[in-house]
Amino acid sequence: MTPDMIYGLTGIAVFAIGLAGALCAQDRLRRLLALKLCSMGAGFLLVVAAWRVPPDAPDPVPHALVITGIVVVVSATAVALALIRRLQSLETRDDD
Amino acid sequence: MTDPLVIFDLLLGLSIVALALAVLSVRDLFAAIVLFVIFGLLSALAWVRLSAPDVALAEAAIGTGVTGALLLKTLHHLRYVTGTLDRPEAMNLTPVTPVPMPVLWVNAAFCGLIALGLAVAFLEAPKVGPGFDALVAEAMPASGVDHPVTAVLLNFRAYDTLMEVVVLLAAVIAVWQVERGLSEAPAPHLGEVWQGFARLALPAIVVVGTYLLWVGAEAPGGAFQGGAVLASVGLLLLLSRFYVPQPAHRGIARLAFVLGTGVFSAVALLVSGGGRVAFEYPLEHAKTLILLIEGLVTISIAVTLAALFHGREPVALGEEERRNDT
Amino acid sequence: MTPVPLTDFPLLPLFILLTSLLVAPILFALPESAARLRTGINLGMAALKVALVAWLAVKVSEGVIYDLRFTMLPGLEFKLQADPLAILFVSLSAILWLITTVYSVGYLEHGPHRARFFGFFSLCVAATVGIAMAGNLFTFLIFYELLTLATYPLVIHHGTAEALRAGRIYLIYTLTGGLVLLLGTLGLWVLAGTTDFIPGGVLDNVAAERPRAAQLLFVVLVGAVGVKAALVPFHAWLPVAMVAPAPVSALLHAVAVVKAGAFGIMRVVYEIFGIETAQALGMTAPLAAMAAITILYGSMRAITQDDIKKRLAYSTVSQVSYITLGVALASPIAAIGALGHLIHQGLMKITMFMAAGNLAEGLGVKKVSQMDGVGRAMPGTMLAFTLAALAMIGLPPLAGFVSKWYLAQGGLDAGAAWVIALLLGSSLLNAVYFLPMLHRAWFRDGTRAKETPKRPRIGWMLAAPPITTALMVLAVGGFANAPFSPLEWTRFVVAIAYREQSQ
Amino acid sequence: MMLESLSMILIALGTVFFIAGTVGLLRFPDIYCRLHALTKADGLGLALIALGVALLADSMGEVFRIILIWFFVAVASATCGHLIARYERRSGEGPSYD
Amino acid sequence: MTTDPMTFALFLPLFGAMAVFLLPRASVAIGLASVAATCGAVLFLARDVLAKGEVMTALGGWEAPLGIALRADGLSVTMLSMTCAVGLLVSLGALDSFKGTGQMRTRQYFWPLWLLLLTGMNGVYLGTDIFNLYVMIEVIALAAVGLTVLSGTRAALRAGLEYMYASILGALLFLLGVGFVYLHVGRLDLAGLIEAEPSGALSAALALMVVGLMLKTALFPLHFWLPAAHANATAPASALLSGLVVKAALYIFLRLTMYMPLLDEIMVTSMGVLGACAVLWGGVQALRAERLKLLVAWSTVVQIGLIFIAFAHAGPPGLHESWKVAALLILAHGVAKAAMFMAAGRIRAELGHDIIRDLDRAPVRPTLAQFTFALAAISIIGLPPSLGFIGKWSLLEGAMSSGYWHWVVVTMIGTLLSVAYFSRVFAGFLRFDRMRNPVAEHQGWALADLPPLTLALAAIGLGLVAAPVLSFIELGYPFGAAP
Repeated sequence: MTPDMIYGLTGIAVFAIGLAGALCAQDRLRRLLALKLCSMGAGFLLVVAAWRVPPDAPDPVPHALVITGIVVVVSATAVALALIRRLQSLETRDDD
Repeated sequence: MTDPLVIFDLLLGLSIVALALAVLSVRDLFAAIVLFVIFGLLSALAWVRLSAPDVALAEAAIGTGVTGALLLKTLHHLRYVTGTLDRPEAMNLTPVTPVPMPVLWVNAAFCGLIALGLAVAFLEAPKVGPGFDALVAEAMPASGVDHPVTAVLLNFRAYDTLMEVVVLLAAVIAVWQVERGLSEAPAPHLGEVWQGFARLALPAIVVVGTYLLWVGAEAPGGAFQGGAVLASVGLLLLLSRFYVPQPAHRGIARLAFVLGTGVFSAVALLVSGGGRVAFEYPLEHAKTLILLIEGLVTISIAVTLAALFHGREPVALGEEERRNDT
Repeated sequence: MTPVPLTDFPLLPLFILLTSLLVAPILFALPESAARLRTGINLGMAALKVALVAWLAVKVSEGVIYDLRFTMLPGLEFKLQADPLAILFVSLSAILWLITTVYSVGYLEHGPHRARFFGFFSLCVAATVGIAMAGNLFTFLIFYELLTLATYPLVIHHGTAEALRAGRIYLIYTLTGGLVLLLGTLGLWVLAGTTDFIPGGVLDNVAAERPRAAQLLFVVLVGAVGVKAALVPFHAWLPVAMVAPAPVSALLHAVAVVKAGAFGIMRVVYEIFGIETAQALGMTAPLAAMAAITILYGSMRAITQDDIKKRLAYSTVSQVSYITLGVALASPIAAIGALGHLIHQGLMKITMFMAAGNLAEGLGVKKVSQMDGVGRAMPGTMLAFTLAALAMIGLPPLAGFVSKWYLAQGGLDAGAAWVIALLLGSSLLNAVYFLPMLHRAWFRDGTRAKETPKRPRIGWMLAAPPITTALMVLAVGGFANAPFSPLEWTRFVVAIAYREQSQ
Repeated sequence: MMLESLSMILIALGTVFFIAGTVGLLRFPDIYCRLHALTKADGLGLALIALGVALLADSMGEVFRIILIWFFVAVASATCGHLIARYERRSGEGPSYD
Repeated sequence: MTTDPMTFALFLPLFGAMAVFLLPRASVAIGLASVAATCGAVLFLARDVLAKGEVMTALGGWEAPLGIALRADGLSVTMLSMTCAVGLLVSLGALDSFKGTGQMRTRQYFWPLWLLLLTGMNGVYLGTDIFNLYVMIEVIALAAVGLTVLSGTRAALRAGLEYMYASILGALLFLLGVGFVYLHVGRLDLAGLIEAEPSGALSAALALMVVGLMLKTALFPLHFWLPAAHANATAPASALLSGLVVKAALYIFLRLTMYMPLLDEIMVTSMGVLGACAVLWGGVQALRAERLKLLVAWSTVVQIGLIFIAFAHAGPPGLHESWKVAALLILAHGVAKAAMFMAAGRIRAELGHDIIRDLDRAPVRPTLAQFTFALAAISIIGLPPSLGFIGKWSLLEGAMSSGYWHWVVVTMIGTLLSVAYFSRVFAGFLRFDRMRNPVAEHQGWALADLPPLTLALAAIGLGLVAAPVLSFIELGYPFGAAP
């Protein structure tokens, strides 16, 4: 049992949970949350892959990749949320 | 079991998985978002444990902080629009068709299988894989900065980073395109204590953000983390209504969104020539250029994230449109 | 224009193609109201094409070889050639196009969508010419599909629900046929490594090594082109396509579509398989049987049709299969009959369709039962019709007789005496469905004809074409042995097709 | 050595307060009591841990930073507590005294 | 400054996007100029590739495993040219679609999003690093979603949101795959993958990335988002989305499967099976579609399926050939589908609706647009001499010569289905007995018909020059298939 193994499995589990949610969740916000979980799972995997047994320093490239990934996902999330908000406004108005 | 910290790792891993499950299974959306924020923070903690402080910082600031704020704001909007602000729980805000139980089980089994396969593949993989360690170590002296992650982000793989800023730009353009108008679900009035706190916190946050940006050259931190922290200034300003976006400010906002991308790409292009290719900074100016890019990118990121939080393009709508808008 | 040295103009086939292909976009673009300009372009180009084809024919008879190639995919070429067989079909198309153009201009004088009509009309002829001059099956396929696409808008020109239904059936049959042809072409390409039309065929080796595959290929290819040739299980589109305007029907039946199919059968049998190989594969006998069935079936169905154009359509189903029969009998004499019939049937059928169109235009007569006394009302048209009908029945010395005569001779030559019985039976049936029409037209007093003015007003552009073609029917039969008559040319072609065999 | 054990004791004590606060959060009947437990106990716990860590610090700079962190966390948690209580009261839920 | 055309192909649209966003009033001029300039850069790049076979630039001077290199060969330049040329024509068409003061806002946002999209696609075609490809597909996704919802209708927003979810999930699957690649190989450049030894992690990586890309390119059964998204966007946006955007993921797929050494017969076949399902299911759905644009969108699903069949017909030994067929089909579909969507948009604009059953119930007949639609349909059905025909010919030839008769049958059925559903449309164009008033045929002429017409003619005409196109695609031997 080493940290990389534990967190790697954690990441895979989180990804799978997110995947299940993304496929099944109906609520728009919840689906987005599920996708966020997926992205965290992927992040875990990369960070774990970069890990080296201390005192060796970890590989910085995957770290940079994860940071990039985080920013990319937040951008996508923001757009999706804007769509959700706009859609809700339109739908609620039409229901009246 | 040589390392006693393994117990800590196990506990943390388990609680992260449990939180992930909870995020999807708890009925109240508000609770789900809060749980998600906790999940994000614990993940950041795990990444610190995996000696990835930069990633942890970015995750805490952007992946959890900004995202959480975005989610809560949207939730508030949805509740306002549907007129369910006074209900104790936030549920079924968007149209939901119930999924039959068997489908859920099949889906869960399917994803479980995938997880199993991935886990097997993961465990099969070499414990300490080959990597870029040696290459990075070799190239560090020529990078112009001392912190490897920053070197990767802004020199070795600067192209990626530029495109990442482009993604942010695309996002803010898309968001402005989708939403517009001044009216908005009114922000709750937060009282004097909050105002006082905001006054106290704002300058401190600015200092911290700038520090994070500056320190990025040699230690964990950098444009994205700094930008996210600075973005929280924007969030505070917007939330406390110290600043209300006006149509007239759109020009300057556009400039701020574009600033980082523009300078980054311009520098990348301008340094080329005379045998050098794009992104190839001359070594003697590398640090200066990287700091210049980082600084401006930070501003862009901060403004962009704040704009993403605010959401709509501040346009004065016509009477007809306003009625159609909330 | 400076005279070009005649032997030194290899692009001549391309020019013949372009005279109609390039005109089409111009015609599309012309505004609806520019009728005179359109007519001028149409007639000018049609006349030019006839002239060019004549030139080409002379050159080819002098032994000049035209061979244009353009690589489409590695090893696969777009190829135009002008062999005698091509000349035969090209001349037919060019001359009949000119005549049909005159007729169409008159027919559609005030109709809608003329720009569209003449555009597709041009494309249709371009496709026919391309089919005629295609130097390999791949090129043939390209024009074969173009023909389908160009004729579809013509078939549904009226835009009525009925026309659309007919168009749909037409499209389904012919495009499926086209797809099967695509498969066959691919199969040929994969099996033989070439799709060229070469007298004597390209499949000798394949037929020897993989007879099953070669047989299958034969079925696929002949079936594919058989759709357009309206061989019996695939004939259903032809009668319903009758909703098209008269000149379109005339063109469809006489030149373009069914002839493209018949021509395709010739190319496939003579120049893909080679008549000997086809015989060796045992494929000619079934083809002959299929043709025989089609001949009889078409004639039988024609008898019961009351709609004039429908009766003529079933007659086409029957008559076109004479060509197939002649090919399938695998005898040089029968082949002369088949090729001759390609021309003769075209002339006869176009005459009848134009005459039928005139009846509908001038008198409103569309059914056989309304034909009483029309002969007196429109003597010129009906004379032409009568001539063509008699020729079709096979009255000597008219065109139809010549082809039937050669077919019968060929049947004897090939040792298939049943052909004579078949031809006699078919002629009898022809008589059964044509003679009552003539009888009504000339010997009965129709109430319908009395109601209409004695001299219905149809312009010379409608009246002249059928009379012209009727005269040609007379001529090709009467002067069958004159030099440059279609039959003489046919002998030339057959000599080439069978030369390989004798070697 | 002395300093180290002192800091250990302080950190342990702080952890105890944190645990107490958490128990309060889980066990107390209404929002107000839970807030009470959280802000009071956690505030003290945080202060003790910060103090303990500060004793271990290498330089004055680090001590300064730890103090700053403690200060901001304290202010933020106080503000949060206030906001939550305020929201609760505005939405009409009074404290339950039974 | 550098003179590297690859860098310019990337940066010109990016600068254009920023300029357009900053100066919305001058959007049309700047936007057109940027697209045209990008076309120029691609032309220069094509010249270089013609001369050298392949061109590489290690950005920042850092060679591949550490840094990111841009690479262009025949295939990528073909894709770039298609993107830029189609993009330029769609841009010209968009001038008309978004004219007038009422569409000020649409115009203002169309240009930056489209230019960012162009940046992303050019980045994909020049990219050699799988993580960079991930970032690029996200750029594409955000810009594409923005374009999808440009019309702002409820249907468009719903479709756009669905598209967004699919896009994010696809990208994340791809990202996880990247993680596994790193785990096993320790590098992220495509060239480095060739040498990698097969392993569980690598299989997982390939599977994840392929599924992610399938989601992005909408291969059955992951096509669920496409019809609504493409049918509800505004016409120029649909043209871009259907003609170009799905091709980016297909291109990555093409590259990946060539560089990953793990593609076995079963995987290839199952991809073909999915393609076959797409062809059949998409065809049936297109037959049932009530609206013209929806029909066209379903036909995209069919065509994607066809491309995957093309991909599957040869199996590993012949894979070096089948990618060419797939590339031809991609090219053919890109050009023809853009033309078709724009023509459909024109028809809709002229008639005021695009219900197939009532295409004849209108006082005007947009003749030229209908003609354009028909021409595009010829290429999409695969009738000669269009590029679509050449693609289908090559596909069938490959399948036949390797004895894969099932693919032949599926392709045939698909073609027949496409004839059937397009003939519904043609019948609507050519029906005349339900309108009492005399129909003004040429009323539908407009300058806006010219860009789609040009595209449609190109789709037909490219078939005639397929041989040189094919030899250009082979330049630089994209997959090491040197003779």
